[in-house]
Amino acid sequence: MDLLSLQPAEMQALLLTLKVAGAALLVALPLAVLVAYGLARYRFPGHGLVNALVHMPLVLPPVVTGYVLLVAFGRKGPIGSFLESTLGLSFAFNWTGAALAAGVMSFPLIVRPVRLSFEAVDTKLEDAANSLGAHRLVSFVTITLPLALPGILGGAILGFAKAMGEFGATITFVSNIPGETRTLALALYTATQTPSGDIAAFRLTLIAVFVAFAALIASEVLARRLRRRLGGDHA
Amino acid sequence: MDLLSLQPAEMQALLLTLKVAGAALLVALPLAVLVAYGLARYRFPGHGLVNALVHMPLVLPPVVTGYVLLVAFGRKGPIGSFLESTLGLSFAFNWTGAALAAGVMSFPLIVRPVRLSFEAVDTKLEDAANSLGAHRLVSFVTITLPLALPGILGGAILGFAKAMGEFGATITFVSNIPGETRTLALALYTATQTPSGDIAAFRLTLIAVFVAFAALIASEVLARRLRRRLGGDHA
Amino acid sequence: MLDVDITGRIGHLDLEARFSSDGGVTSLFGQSGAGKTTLTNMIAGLITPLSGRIAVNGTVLFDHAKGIDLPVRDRRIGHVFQDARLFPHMSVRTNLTYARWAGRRKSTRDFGEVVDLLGLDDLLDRKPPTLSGGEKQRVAIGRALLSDPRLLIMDEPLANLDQARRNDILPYLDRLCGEAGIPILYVSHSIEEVARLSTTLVILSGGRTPAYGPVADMLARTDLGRATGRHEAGALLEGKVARLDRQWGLTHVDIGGSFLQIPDLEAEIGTPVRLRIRARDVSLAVTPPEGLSIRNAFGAHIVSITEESGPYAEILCEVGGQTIRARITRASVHDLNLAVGKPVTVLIKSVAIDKRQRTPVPPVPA
Amino acid sequence: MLDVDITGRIGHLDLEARFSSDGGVTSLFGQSGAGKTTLTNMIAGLITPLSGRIAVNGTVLFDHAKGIDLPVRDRRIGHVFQDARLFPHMSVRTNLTYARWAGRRKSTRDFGEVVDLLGLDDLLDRKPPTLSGGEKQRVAIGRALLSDPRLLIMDEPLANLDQARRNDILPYLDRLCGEAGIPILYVSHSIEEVARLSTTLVILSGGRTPAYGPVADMLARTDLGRATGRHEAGALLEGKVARLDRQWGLTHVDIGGSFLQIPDLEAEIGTPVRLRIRARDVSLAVTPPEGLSIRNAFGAHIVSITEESGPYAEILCEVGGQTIRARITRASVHDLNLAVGKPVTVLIKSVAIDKRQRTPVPPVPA
Amino acid sequence: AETPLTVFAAASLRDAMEKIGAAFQEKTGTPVVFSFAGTGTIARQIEAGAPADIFVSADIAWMDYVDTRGAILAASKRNIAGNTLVMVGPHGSAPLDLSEAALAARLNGARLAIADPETVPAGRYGKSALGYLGLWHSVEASLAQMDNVRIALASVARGDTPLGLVYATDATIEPDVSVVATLPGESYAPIVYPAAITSVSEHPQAQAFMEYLEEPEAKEILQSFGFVTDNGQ
Ligand SMILES: Nc1ncnc2c1ncn2[C@@H]1O[C@H](COP(=O)(O)OP(=O)(O)OP(=O)(O)O)[C@@H](O)[C@H]1O
Ligand SMILES: Nc1ncnc2c1ncn2[C@@H]1O[C@H](COP(=O)(O)OP(=O)(O)OP(=O)(O)O)[C@@H](O)[C@H]1O
Ligand SMILES: [Mg+2]
Ligand SMILES: [Mg+2]
Repeated sequence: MDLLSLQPAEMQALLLTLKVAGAALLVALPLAVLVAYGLARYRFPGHGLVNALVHMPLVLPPVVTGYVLLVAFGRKGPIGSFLESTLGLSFAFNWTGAALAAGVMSFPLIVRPVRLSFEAVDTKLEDAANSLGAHRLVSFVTITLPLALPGILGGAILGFAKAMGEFGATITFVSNIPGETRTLALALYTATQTPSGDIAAFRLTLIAVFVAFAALIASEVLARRLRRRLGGDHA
Repeated sequence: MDLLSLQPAEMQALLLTLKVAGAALLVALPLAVLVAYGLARYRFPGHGLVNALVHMPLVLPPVVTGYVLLVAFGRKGPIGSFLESTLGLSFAFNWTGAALAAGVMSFPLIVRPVRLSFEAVDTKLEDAANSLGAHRLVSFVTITLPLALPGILGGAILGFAKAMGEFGATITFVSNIPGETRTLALALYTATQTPSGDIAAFRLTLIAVFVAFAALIASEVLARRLRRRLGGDHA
Repeated sequence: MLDVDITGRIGHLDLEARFSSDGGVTSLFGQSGAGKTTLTNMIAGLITPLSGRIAVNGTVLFDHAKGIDLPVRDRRIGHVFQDARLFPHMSVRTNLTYARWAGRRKSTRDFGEVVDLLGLDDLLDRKPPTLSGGEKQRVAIGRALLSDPRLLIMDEPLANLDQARRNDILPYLDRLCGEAGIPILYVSHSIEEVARLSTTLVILSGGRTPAYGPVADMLARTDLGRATGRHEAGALLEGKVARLDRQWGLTHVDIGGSFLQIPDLEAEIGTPVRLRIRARDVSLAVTPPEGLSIRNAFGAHIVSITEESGPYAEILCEVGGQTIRARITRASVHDLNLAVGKPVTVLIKSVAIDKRQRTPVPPVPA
Repeated sequence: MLDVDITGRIGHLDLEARFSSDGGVTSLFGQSGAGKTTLTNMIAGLITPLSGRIAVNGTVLFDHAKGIDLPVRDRRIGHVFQDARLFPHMSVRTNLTYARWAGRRKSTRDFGEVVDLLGLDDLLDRKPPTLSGGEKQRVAIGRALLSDPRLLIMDEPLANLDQARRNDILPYLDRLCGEAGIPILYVSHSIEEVARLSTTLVILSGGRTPAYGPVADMLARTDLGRATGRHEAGALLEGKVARLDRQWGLTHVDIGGSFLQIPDLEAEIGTPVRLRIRARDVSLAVTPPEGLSIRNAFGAHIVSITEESGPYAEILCEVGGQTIRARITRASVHDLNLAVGKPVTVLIKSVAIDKRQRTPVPPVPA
Repeated sequence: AETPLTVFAAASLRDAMEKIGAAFQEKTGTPVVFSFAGTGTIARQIEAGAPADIFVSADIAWMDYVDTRGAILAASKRNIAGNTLVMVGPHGSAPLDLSEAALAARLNGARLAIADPETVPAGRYGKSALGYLGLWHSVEASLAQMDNVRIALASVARGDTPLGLVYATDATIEPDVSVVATLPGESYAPIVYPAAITSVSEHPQAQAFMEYLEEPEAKEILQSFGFVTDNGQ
């Protein structure tokens, strides 16, 4: 076995992981930004409920979340069957389901830092924007959102990392199907569950670590550039 | 079976969960604050490495983290045997091990919001504190830390929620021993392992949700008070 | 033009403000903590008053009784905040044009002109956090000027600026108000600025507006000493440019039969002007003096003498139907035997009436 | 006492500052963006200069050549920042006492006295974000005063304060400097404040210090017109309190044989004082006039006449060995046939010399 | 109270083992504590010196794994129960003929729920049985590999997957599924649950518990949950 080049199965798991985590982030991030903004800036009835709901996937063991997803989004589940009959969209046992599971699981991790960032943005700047004629939506997009970017980036990193590593809810919801739902994390789990899987597990760990490293370094560079843009330090 | 009062096993799991999550937070939080501060304020060789290391438990499936802990901190592991022979401290298959696993797994979730908050604190205020004679440590404790409190609280909430729900690393590292390492999450898993466990699983889910709700509401109240203290809005 | 009659509350301060002004520059004058910023915030719509009514140029911005509360963005108020509030992530240029691209406000004012006025050319590509205190303030002024406002609120906009820059900006505000007809609500601690710029002066004290009115009347009032700052008391003279003396750089102003010589004023003959004569710049003589460098000497008679406990006395004199205020020592009042009705010569140094003391009379819009 | 000779860089501005002063109040005067804040930050240790040396009262704070760079906390500089920088999470009281409990600085100054001076009594339990602009500034001043500083840096500390409050604070700074011997580095745009307060004036322009020296000399220099602000030029007279006239509330000051009458100065007989006489408050007469409310008339002779392109002329006169500066119109110079050497009578209104124009001479420490 | 006897057991044995534990305590007074997890997880913990007295595995491979690492007393090793494989469908499903065509028709594009054929013993047995029957190739691409029996059964019960390949024991307990076919015994290696005393055990009752597992009382309990207990397996 070549130690340096990826085996087809590993390559498949890697690409699938990136696809799943990417898709999860793509859908979860905007939604998380909205929810975080709502939680940060508005007091509405059900505020506490929404907040608690967002955190649930973190508190409950992933198996439970996966099970709930299966019941709700499975073929015969109320949401799943509705989506399938109306949009032809099915989450059952395919990579979109894996992305859904990853998105749900990483949601609280994204919401929290984003919410903190929104809370830290000085509303006086929004006032100033409004006094210059900006509609609330415009001032959100031009002032609040850019100023909260470090937090959004931070949330995205946590979310992406979590989505990459998500295991429990994914295997429960969409099973462990090679090429379809077997991400690196699932492949790694599979390897650890076989008495002879040590080397495979080690290789997969290296791959996951490597990808995570790359993503984190990219995010750090981005964050530094962002901070410079915001803080304006020329040092 | 009484539906409202807790059964002894449930009570045991609940108390254990609180103990484990509490201990995990107690140890992980100060450490996370230190690491977050270092990452936020200093550029040192190995900055990227530390950052990546912190995120690893998120990226790798929990089983792998649990397995690494088992190998390193187990009775026969290098760190485990060292700690046992020198300090008489053993993490193997007891609740402190569960706390260790929960702490490690929630570490990245705490570090990120805390780091964001540190980055958001205006260093000019620290300058002012120093000009008033405050040693760097003093200005950190009196200025930086209090101003970063919303983020620290946010990180603590994420961390506590995660510690409560931690499952994969815990069961792999310290197994599933009632009264010792069987937290709510593990009890819930145990219940789902046989078809007859449905009601038990449902009850345990309710308990976990209830505790999480209580913790989140408490944290929200705290956060609001904090924000008022910092922002000074009397509205 | 600007009608305010509101009550409100901030912290422990009850605000109860009522004034109206006929356009031009309305100055809000009061001690630190009097509620000036709070009042401007209510007019801008950032704080909601408890009751009352606010109208600008006939447009009702707020009317508690009728349930009107125009959103901030629709009030079209150019607001120069006391704490600049620049957008830290945008360049100075983007900050300046924010109202245009984000607020869809019209480009009524020329960008280059404002940039020149405020000396921002070299700063356009910089980010606010790297600006000096005064530079921030100038950008904030520019941003408000470029927002096509129907009212300009300026909360101590010149506090951190040097005299040269102030001298550039003040005439511009004059013109803005005069030519473009944009009313200005101006918060300032400097009675100089207030007198130089305002049509109407509103005194704010402990959240209340004990007095307001045309600036000339207000500055002539002796009961507002504490609020307007004792030593800078003075009076306003209305006049018309009568002659331009190019040789000596002097302008002769007809103040009702008498002619006042002041350093060069770029104005056409016939233009009405307003001159602020500070009480402390005025001397009195019992006989018309000779061989004095003081160029302006007018026959007058004493209208009132207010002696105070300190060394000072305030003398109001009538010159050609207008009032001039003089501040001299009680000792001199005694030595010269001054009394009400007595004819005296009022002496005013030409150099005392510098640029900051005079202004074209703001055309008060109907 | 304060020796600065450094180079540095911020953004595109090269800073090259060199001055020294003998204690007392050193004012830093310059246009917006000249580098004043940057220079104070270098002295405070917040920005590291590229090279040079900074010493206060013999203590070297920074010496590039010797590798000395004292940490900020050990410099014992009370710094009033241009942007207050109050700690938002602490009450005003905790902010004020921060240096004591967090910086372990000594309680050399009485807390109650400072609170009274700055009018902070009612604010002690408030949090900074709820304070008005001027209130913040006052708390910042108090915090620096209470930090037992060996040097006080004040970056436009009075910009947002009303005249009454300024008049309270300035004498206190005087006393601080005089009695406690704490040197002050004062950044201000107001030549009034500068003249009123300073021993040494440092001009900063484009990052450079083209001139510095005793404030009397600097204000008498005619080549610094632009930097010091033309119309506020003047000269300083040194004198001694000679007599207190309680009846009229006047103090007679001996300025070298001649006696100047000024409104009451609370000082003991024999106390040395310094009076700033603004050029525009001085008139000239070719013959000693009679029956004038102006109380101070001194025989003098003309030292120099500087005619300028505008309407003004600057006349330097010698009175009892000291210089007085007068600003009159060119027209008067011509009308009165003034020329160098000619004897004239210098006329100074007593009321022109108000509190802000005089100060006990700061005891210059050895 | 007496030091409890600690048993690390495969999660699928939970119901039966807990009942046996209770009966054992009643009989001897020694309390029994169980730790249930996936066999692989437990085996690695045993290897790492877990404070277990008894290890009950769900397959032989993991028992051999710990045996070769000296983590159990080889002499104490014995098979305590066996199991069989069945095919289940949602409650009331018609019996299924184990032919390629019938299987395809029943699946109709959906998936066959099965425990992970590489990692979970039930899946491994299932894979070998399907292979023996010549069906593996046709269903390989439409498997839903579950880590968890409960989830597999639930998805069958709810009809998300029309078929599931599970242990007979699982089918016995879940009322919402019906057995549609029993896989022939010769199609897969015997499914056995080996138990052994760990090499770190110092509990005096460990041997007693091992013996108790083979007593009729224990066998009865195992059978009641669908396990096969005749040693001939
Ligand atoms: N959010 C708040 N909570 C409590 N008190 C407040 C709040 N905002 C302002 N105040 C108080 O109300 C008073 C008026 O404040 P305001 O900012 O209007 O004063 P100001 O006249 O603008 O003063 P300055 O000239 O110092 O800027 C002050 O005493 C201030 O402390
Ligand atoms: N971080 C920075 N990056 C780039 N340029 C800077 C930075 N800080 C200050 N400057 C520039 O350096 C110059 C000097 O700034 P400084 O704050 O010292 O001015 P100042 O004399 O205090 O002015 P003001 O009276 O307006 O406060 C200004 O032109 C400013 O724009
Ligand atoms: Mg204010
Ligand atoms: Mg500055």
